[in-house]
Amino acid sequence: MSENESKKRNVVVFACNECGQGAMNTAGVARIGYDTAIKIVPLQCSGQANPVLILEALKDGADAVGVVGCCIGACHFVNGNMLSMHRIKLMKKLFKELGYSDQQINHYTARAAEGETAVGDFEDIMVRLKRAEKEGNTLPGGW
Amino acid sequence: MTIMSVKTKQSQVQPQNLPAPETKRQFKTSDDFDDDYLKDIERRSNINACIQCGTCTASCESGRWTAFKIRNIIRKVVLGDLSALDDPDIWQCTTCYQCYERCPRDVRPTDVIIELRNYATARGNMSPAHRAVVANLKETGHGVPINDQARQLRVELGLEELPPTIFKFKDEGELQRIADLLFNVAPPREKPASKDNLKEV
Amino acid sequence: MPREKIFAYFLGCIAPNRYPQLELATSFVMQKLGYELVDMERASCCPAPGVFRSFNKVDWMVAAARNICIAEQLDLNILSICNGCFGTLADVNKHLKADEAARAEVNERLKEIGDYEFKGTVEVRHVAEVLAFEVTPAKIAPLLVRKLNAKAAIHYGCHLLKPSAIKQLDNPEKPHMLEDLVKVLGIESLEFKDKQTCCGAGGGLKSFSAYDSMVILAEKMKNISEVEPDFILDTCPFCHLQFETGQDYLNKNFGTSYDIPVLHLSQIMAYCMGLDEAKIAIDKQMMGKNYSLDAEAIVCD
Amino acid sequence: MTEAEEETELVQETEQVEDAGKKEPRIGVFVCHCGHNIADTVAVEKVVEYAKTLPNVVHAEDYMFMCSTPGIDLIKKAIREEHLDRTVVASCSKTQHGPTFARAIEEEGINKHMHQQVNIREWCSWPHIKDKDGATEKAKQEVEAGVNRSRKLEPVETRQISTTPAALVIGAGIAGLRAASDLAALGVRTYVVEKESTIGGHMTQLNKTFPTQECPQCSISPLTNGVAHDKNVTLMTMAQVKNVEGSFGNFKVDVEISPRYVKDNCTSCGDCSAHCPVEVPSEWDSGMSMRKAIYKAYPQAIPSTYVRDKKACIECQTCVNVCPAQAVDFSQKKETKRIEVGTIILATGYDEYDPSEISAYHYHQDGYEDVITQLQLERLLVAGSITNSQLLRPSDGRIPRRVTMIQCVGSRNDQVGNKYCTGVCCMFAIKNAQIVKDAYPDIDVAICYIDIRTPGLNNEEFFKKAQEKGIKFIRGRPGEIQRDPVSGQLYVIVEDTLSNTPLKIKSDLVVLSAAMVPPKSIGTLGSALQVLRDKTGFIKEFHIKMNPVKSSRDGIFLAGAIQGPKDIPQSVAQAGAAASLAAAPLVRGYIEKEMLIPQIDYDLCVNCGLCISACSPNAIYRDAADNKVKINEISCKACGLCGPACPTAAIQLKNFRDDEIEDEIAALAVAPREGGHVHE
Repeated sequence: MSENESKKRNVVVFACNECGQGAMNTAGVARIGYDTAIKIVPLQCSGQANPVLILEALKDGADAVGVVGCCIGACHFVNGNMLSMHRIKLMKKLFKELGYSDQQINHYTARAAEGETAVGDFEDIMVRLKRAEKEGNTLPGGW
Repeated sequence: MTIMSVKTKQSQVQPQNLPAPETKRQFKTSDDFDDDYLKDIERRSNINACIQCGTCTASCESGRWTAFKIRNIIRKVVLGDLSALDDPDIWQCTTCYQCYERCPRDVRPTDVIIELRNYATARGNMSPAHRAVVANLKETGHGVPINDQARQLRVELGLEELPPTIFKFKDEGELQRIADLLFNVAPPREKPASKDNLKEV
Repeated sequence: MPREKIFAYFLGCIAPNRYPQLELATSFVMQKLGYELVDMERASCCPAPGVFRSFNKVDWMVAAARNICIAEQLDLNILSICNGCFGTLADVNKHLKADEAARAEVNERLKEIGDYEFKGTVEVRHVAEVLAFEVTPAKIAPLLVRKLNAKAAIHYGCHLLKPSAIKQLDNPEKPHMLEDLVKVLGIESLEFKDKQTCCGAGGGLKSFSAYDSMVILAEKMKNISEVEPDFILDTCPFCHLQFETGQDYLNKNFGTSYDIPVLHLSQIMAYCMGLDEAKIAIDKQMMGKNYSLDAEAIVCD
Repeated sequence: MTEAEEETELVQETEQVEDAGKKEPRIGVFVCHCGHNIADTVAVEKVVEYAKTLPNVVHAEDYMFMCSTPGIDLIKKAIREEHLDRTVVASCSKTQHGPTFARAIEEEGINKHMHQQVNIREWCSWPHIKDKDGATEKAKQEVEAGVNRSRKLEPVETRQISTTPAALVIGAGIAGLRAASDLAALGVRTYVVEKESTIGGHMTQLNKTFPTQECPQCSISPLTNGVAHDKNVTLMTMAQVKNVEGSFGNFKVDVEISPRYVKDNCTSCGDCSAHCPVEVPSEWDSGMSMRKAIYKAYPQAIPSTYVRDKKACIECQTCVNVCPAQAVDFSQKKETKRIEVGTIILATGYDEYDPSEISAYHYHQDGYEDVITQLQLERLLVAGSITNSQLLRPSDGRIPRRVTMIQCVGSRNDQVGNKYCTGVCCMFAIKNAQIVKDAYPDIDVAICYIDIRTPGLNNEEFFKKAQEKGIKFIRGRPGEIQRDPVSGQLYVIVEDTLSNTPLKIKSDLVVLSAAMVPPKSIGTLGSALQVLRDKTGFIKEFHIKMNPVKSSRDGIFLAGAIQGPKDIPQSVAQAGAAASLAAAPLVRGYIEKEMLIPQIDYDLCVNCGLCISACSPNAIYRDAADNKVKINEISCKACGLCGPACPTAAIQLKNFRDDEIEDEIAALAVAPREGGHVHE
């Protein structure tokens, strides 16, 4: 377990230009800490994070991928976050069917005004990742 | 001066069998509440959405004539106030569903009452009359068993003396199985509900 | 798929054990309308939605499911003549059909009682609703041999229409299914105060506190007597019992002198379809013993 | 290998070829200490050293405050000396100082989109204060990612699009009129479209306005007259928007105008109405009085021209014959006008909720004539009402002894699907209660409420005044309105929740504070305008906090209750804001737009049109001419949602292309390494 804890990880988090990045900025301003594994990739909209990018991230060696958009109904581009949410649901299905853990890729929403929402998402990513690693059916990097 | 003397007189008087001060407590403490115990009710109904608007009580026929105030009971359940379990008023609901129909927040008060009564029964808070009704069911398979008058009337009307219900077949043993398996209610209890004796049930 | 025009006849408790004339009248009516009623042997108390559900919801569901299973084994839809039975059986039937977990739990318990398994293959119906919506007044009219000329205080009771989300029969605030139905019998429905409120019997209150139950009824009777109906028309033996014993109780204890006959929809329907007055057995009831239905024969040509 | 894969392979090859063609990018990396904010956690110099090892990085340095003038000068100097063609600044968030650095390089003649901002403060030093090494490693990765990202950045031109110097206001209620007159005052040609026969909206129906008990007619008449006679304003009544084409700056709108059947030479003498044999309930009077089939909503109505209700008319021609000006003309036909505008303001207001849905209140049922809504009460009390402003109840025309008001009718109610609080009913009821109490001191007035909500200046004071006047406030939502079938007396059954007492309030008149709901016609209009509606049915604002005046579509702005329940001042304020937002691009004459838009590779495009359906601002369309998918550069919002929708990756948002983002990821997915990671 301790080994599991100490392990250096890299988690790619796609954040939309509005609430996603906004919440992460707010979290920083409030000095709310989270795992250094979290690496943020700014996008225009969470709906921009397509399966190709998500798989590329895992292929390049990322341990997990998260997509953070605005709250459902608050997308600045109408329904980008919905598209992304459903897309990731489908990918989770696919991962399961391929025999891999569906805990490696997750979709979240955050509120620009509340940093803790983003940090909560980050923590959930790590929890799920560690659980998946325990189960030992995570997608191997660098394929 | 006089007042002084009066005071001293009173203080010398030894009060006889007055109720102990702690029994007069009007406020409640965390011991009177339990968040988890009533959680199931929250899960099965929608009480946390209650805005205490009173539509339920205003729609309650029983509440117009009895001490039964459905809104207050909902409030107690929301707060996890265990005294709701020992409150005899919860048995005044006629389950007419008027509140259920009108609640603007879809709290489904009638269901809350039923749930609450289940908890109360499990704790043995059940009236003798209700125990009698249960006894009827176990004995005859009916909440309201047949009587001689009805038997006679059935015959007069040209019906069989006994309806083809379970009572007619009571000797087959199935009625006994029902009696053994269903509605085995808890014995009466003295102690009011509190955090420490909840688990005893 | 259960057959049409034939029902498993669920009696309940009060109808067979206190008011057999209701049981009789219903079979008469349904048979006149070309329906067949099959006895549900070994059926028990529904059990009552007020009392028994309050004691233990699960046991209540098990006992109710057992009754439904009897009908499922006959492969027949259930016909109930009591709002309480209708309430219990319809609610449980709907719930167990929807909730698999509950169904599994209930079926487990059922095994211990006997050869029962809830499959969810049948529907639960109430005689009032069958007459109003399946048969319809138009089809009833030609079968009548008598037409009344009476004013009635119609009491729907609670569990016939509510919860409306489950029953979906009529608007519980201002229903009209019974008014429309009994019009063909020559009955005028009287509007009275608090028409839709409870008779006070339900929810175990009658047994828990007969007095409180009667207090509620007292208001009901006051409102009803104000409009001076020929009789009270109900669809539920328990309400029937409450109105009967209640008037007596009020007279004895509070000096009222109520003597308003109480008639179940089936009784009045049967009478108009030709069942003779003796079998309606008003004289065997507590109230309006000497009341005789004022009807004129319909000359069929 | 599937075709798709082959094709993607192909793209990458062609890209490599292109890259080879371009001259090597020259990147400058600038790492900021931000005083202690970054430097105390991140080993800045280590990051700089690392940056120097990265491909294409020809310059890297750090400084205490990059955003300060000396810092900016460092960047400019480096650009000049090292001939940088793009910059990466690792400091704070791109919203804070991204623009500062972008401006700096622009001043050096480099397109501002060639600047890449890396956030090592909010996203690194601040959250990771406790883990200095970890933070430093992460900072290295972020900087490398920034460099990778910057490598392929392309200049983005900013284009000016000239705008049609006219605006359209839909709805001529208080909000629409306010917006229209503000626009006109700015010299903007303004079209006002109103679907009713008169302008002024709900406000003209009111008797008094809270909290000052002013006369709304007097308050609004300057606006109605002003707008009607403003040379900059074209007023179109009985008109509805049918279709909208084009985009922000240049809309083409089709307006359908129903006939009045009365020509403009109408002198408004009223003979036609006087002789008309047909009577129907007056909508404007909320059905409290009758009107003729040919009528004018009310004496002061603007326009004052009469109008014929074709549905009600029996075509007896009496009006035609009696009209001294021969103005009545049954032959008039529907016509559709096309107008061209640069911006649109949507101000169609609200409808009053119909309480008959809540059957326990028996609204509109026989015997319950004395159950009315607040708006109907206004129509009774208003000057010149059918009762001569007396409070006479509808059933028997007698003055009620007891008036009971019920709040939250259709608001805060899951059963009828309106979960929201309308927000104005509390003040609405408190006002009317006072008016009644003032006029008839011995009438008992009770208000049954769930919560009294009176935020804002003077409102709570107004509430207190009502209490002092002896109006009874009962905290409870009535379960039902009961009618004694014998006496016909109404009772409101409510629990006073504050004393736990069920009450049976004898009431001679019951007034329902009905909710504000979206107007029935909004569905079709909303889809014609292609603006988003939220689940309540009201039109959704662009952003609930930061941009409540703009709609989800560029160039369409919201004013008043169409965006959600509002009182008059709120509507007026929003109307002013909408007017200035709508006027700005028209007064300036153009809108500026950065052409950060997707590019379509027609060799890859299979013309499936999936991108068209994915595009929320409807900026992608199929060109009728060559049947190819094209992009409306003006309405594109650069959200990039088209990319994922494309099965062949043919459509890619400029500077957000998959391969660019993949480069960025390459650096973040694994621990930093000398020489960096380049995406293969």
